[in-house]
Amino acid sequence: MLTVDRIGKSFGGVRALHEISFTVPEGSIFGIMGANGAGKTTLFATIAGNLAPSAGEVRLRDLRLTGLPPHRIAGAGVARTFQIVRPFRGLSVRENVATGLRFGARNRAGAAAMDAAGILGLTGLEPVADRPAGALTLAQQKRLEVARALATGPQLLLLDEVMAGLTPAEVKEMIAMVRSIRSDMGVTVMIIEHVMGALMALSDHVVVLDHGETIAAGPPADVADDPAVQTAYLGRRR
Amino acid sequence: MKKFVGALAASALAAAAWAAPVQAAEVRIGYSIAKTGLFAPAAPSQINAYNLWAEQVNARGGLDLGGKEKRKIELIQYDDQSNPGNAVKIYEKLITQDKVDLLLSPWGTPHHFAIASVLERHKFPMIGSTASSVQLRNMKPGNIWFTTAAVADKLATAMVGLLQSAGVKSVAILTNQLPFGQENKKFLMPALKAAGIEVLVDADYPPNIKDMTAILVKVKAAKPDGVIGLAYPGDSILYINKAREVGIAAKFQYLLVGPAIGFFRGMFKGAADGIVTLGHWSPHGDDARSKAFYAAYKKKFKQEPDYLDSVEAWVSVEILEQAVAKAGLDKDKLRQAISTGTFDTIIGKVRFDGVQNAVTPTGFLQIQKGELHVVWPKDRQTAPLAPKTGWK
Amino acid sequence: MEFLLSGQLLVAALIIGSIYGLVALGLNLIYGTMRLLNIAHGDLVMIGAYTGYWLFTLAAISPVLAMLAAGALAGLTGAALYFGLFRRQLAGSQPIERIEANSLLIFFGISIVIQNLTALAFTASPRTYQALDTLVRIGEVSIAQSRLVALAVCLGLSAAIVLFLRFSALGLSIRALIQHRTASRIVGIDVDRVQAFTFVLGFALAGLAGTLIGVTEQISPFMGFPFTIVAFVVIVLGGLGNLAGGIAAGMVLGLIETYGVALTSANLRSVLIYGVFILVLVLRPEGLLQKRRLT
Amino acid sequence: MRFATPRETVPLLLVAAIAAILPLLGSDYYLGVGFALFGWIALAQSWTIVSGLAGYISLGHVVFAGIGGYVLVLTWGAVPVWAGAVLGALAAGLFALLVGLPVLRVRGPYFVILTFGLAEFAKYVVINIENALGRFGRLILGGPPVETLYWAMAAAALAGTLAVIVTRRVRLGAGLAAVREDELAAETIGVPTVRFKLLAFALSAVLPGFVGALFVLRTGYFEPAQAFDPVISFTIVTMAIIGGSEDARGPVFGALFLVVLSELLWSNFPQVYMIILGALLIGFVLFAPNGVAGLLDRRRPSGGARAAA
Repeated sequence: MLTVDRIGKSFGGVRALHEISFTVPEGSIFGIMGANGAGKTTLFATIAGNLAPSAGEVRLRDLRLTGLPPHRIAGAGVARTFQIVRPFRGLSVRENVATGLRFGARNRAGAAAMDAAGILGLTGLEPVADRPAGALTLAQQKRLEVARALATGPQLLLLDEVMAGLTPAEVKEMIAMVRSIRSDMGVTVMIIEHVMGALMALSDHVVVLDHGETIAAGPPADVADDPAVQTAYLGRRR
Repeated sequence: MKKFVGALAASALAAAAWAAPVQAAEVRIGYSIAKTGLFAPAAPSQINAYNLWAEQVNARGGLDLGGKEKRKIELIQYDDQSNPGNAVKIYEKLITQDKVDLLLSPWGTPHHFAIASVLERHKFPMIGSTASSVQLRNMKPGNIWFTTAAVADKLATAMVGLLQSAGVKSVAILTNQLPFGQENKKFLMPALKAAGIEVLVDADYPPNIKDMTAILVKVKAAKPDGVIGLAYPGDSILYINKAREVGIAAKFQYLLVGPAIGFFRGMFKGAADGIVTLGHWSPHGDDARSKAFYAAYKKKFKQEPDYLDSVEAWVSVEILEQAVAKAGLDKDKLRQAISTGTFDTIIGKVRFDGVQNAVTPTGFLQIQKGELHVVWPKDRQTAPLAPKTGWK
Repeated sequence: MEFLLSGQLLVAALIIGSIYGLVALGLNLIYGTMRLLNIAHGDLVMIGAYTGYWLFTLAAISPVLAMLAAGALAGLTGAALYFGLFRRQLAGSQPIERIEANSLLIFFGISIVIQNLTALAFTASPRTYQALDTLVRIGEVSIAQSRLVALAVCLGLSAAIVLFLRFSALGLSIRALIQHRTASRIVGIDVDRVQAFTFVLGFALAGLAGTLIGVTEQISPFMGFPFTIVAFVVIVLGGLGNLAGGIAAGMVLGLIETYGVALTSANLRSVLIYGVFILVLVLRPEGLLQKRRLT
Repeated sequence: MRFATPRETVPLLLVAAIAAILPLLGSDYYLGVGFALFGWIALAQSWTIVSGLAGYISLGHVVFAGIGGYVLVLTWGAVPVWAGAVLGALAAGLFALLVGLPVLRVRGPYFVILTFGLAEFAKYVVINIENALGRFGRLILGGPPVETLYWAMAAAALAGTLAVIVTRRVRLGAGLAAVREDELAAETIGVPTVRFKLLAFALSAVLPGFVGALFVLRTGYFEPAQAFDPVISFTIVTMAIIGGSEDARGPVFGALFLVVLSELLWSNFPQVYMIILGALLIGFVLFAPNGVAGLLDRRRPSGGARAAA
């Protein structure tokens, strides 16, 4: 569904991404791994149009996303969350979601066309729906990121560390939520996660980045056994 | 919400009650002037003249109303924040709310123009003072008059006369971008050309100029006989400081507005000697009226009057006083009296033709030994023009 | 065109530039460390000018001494405002954008209050005085003593402050605060103390410069605002928060102004200054002379 | 369309009621006060569209009024008065569209001082044009009488109030609220931020252009330094802050409050008036950032546009 084709990005000589290529199959949960600074969030930003890549391009089916402004990419059905949460603090939770519903994707098909109540229910934010977003706990704000992104009616959802900083119980809930987003709503998910277990458990495919380059790709089990991954990523982490 | 609206209504009512006319024995005379904002620094010269006048009239027992009775003056002053739009509002308020008996003029040409339509609408005569522009001739006569003798086209003619009498063959012209300066230049340039006086430097500068060195270095290199600075007070000061520094040696140096203000001479002492400026009044002649005004002003305010603004304001109230003494407070009679009368003022006899002062000739002053003397026209001289000799 | 080579012109440009630099330095210090946009900065210049005027008129005290008193007075004003108003604002958990926007509005209110209190106290009449007005000749250049003093003081003070920031412990803390607010708190800098000091210093510099300006310019309650504007232009040119860049930008503006006017027309001065200002903001909001480590 | 909420009906009714009552008092003075009041309401409402809803605080809104006034005097005599005023409004809107693209890329305090600089720049350009044309203040004689101007300005105030109410309800308002809260997040969920900001900027310029033309008609005199006086920009911001800049009530409250206060004070105690004004501004920013409107409904959680609801 999504094709990333030799994407490169550098910031004033510093190479953040280099020749990244992969394809995300329709209906999959696609994991992105890598240490801090490996380029994961930069990758999301180039897909969502927040950053223009220095080289290569991204396509959603036949549509070239690269070069489009972010709102057009959202209109095409790609939504992302932010690792460092960016809720509309002054607006209530319900208004955050409503804003997503009002903008977002142009074609909302099937389960993607959920209403505010449905999204608030799914993300468990119903009880705090009328609180200002700025007053939520971190866990709630993370879920609001997901809720607002879902409200845009995406075909592809980019989740950037939505589980970081959550308790094990909350992580479990989040995993269940991501699964139901795929199964019940038919949304393809790309997910960046530091919580290794969660990522391995969720993903059908995993790409591992290191210093802006792909060092491994494939099913989670294969990737976990890859020696390059173990030295570059796991080895350094422990 | 209700409470808020209630409070607003209450305060509005309070405002209305407060503003309602009080039946008093005084003659109520209103005006607006810039107490704050851009023109605030210029206004005290005029306010002082008004206050001095009211005080003197009251000391004499009050304003003579058509020879029938005398009533004390009560001045009503509002701040227009240097905004002509506010002046319009205030004069409407003075006329319709405060129901004043007479009006005095605000400070500045734009304000005079702005309130003209109010005067016209309410048929309320007012004598203007500190306003000058060729455009004033477009005003409809009948409810506003201008005492000024310094309209730009007449000024240009007079200036050429003065330059020729001083033997000036070449000049540098420095012009402030503000309207009065520009208007003066517009008429001066062709007049100079016609008289065969060469313009060696022609430089405009903005009102907020901070340094004139660049212009003056050019002037110095051109060595003109005369420098004509179409300046305002702030840049007049700047000119003296910088011209002295750079060493401008022209024998004729003129600054449009500024040197006539009291503090100017006090500030520069000898350095300002020889500077020529706009004005047609000086207390140093033998006019008793002028000497009395000068002495009283100096005594009350511990400073000299502004030879331009204070004088214009004073002339306007002198005319008003004499017109009221003849016609009383009836607007139609008053209009008639002002339009047709001839008045004794510190600048001599004044009579109006349409909206303009038809008598007073355009004149120039020169600082000589710290005093301002009329040097032009010749028949009004209190001292002959002297060349500027260095900066002491 | 040989007048362009005149030493008189160059000295004039340097004097203007150094005054701009010093006035802007105070504004920049406060913005850099606290992200407060002091739109009342010019009013401190005005207070300094009045201090010089009154001390000279009433007690015949030379502006050279009066400027110290003016600096102290402006510094005290700064201390009052810091501890009375801004300390709490800065200590709160508000996002930096909010503090920036609020400070602009608060300082605007302060500016109105200061101007009108001064007008109430001293009337709006413009005042001037002549002190240090002996002409000094240096080669073909002749210059009033007061302006020579202004040049020396502005250059000396600007240099002293840059050195102070580079080499003293307190100066180091100030630079750390400019670079990274949150981090400096973590590494153990007494942020409150440094902020108070910078705030007072910024105000004092404006007051001091005000006395020097008041010797050569008309003094009135409303004289300050143009200096606020010029200071903003200067620090935008040099980069908000970039102190040395600001001083250099002051000089550049002095040169642009003097030579630009000499070459074209003084009419275009404001168009020129605001044109530069707009272009820099639109093209490079971080400033033309910005180099992160220049301070 | 949903039923109007009190926060929508209150400002509309208030403006309409004042407009209806003032002429009954039978004095030019009240018409003059009303003219000024409605002028400020129209300006502050316009300002609210870009600065209140989108959070781009403009400190140079006078530029639009100045342009409107200038176009009026330029077309004076060539076209009918009202056509001149409308042309002024259009010119102001066009100017906003032209400069908006680069200017609206600049954010936060930079945007604030940029708008200020832009207004001053425009002022000096106009001053230089006028000088080059040899015009030194233009006198306009025979403009419409104060009653006519009063009703025109009342209409402008109503139009401005309606504009804020409608904008908040439609998609544009929701998008602007998102921009104000977090521009990056807004564009990421599909808000066409560039287009919306530009639209808001242009919308917020049109009415001030018209108001500026009326100002010139009222004084009968145009002089660039006054038509582009930065104090006008400051006053707009102060009114919006005191009233609260989140919905259409704020500008009405703020303008009403300041105009009444100034009528009570400025004419006799001008400096005191200004000092109170400054103190009020400081006080509201520190203690009541949502203005009078915010104080009125304090039970609301925090600042937020309901446009999205």
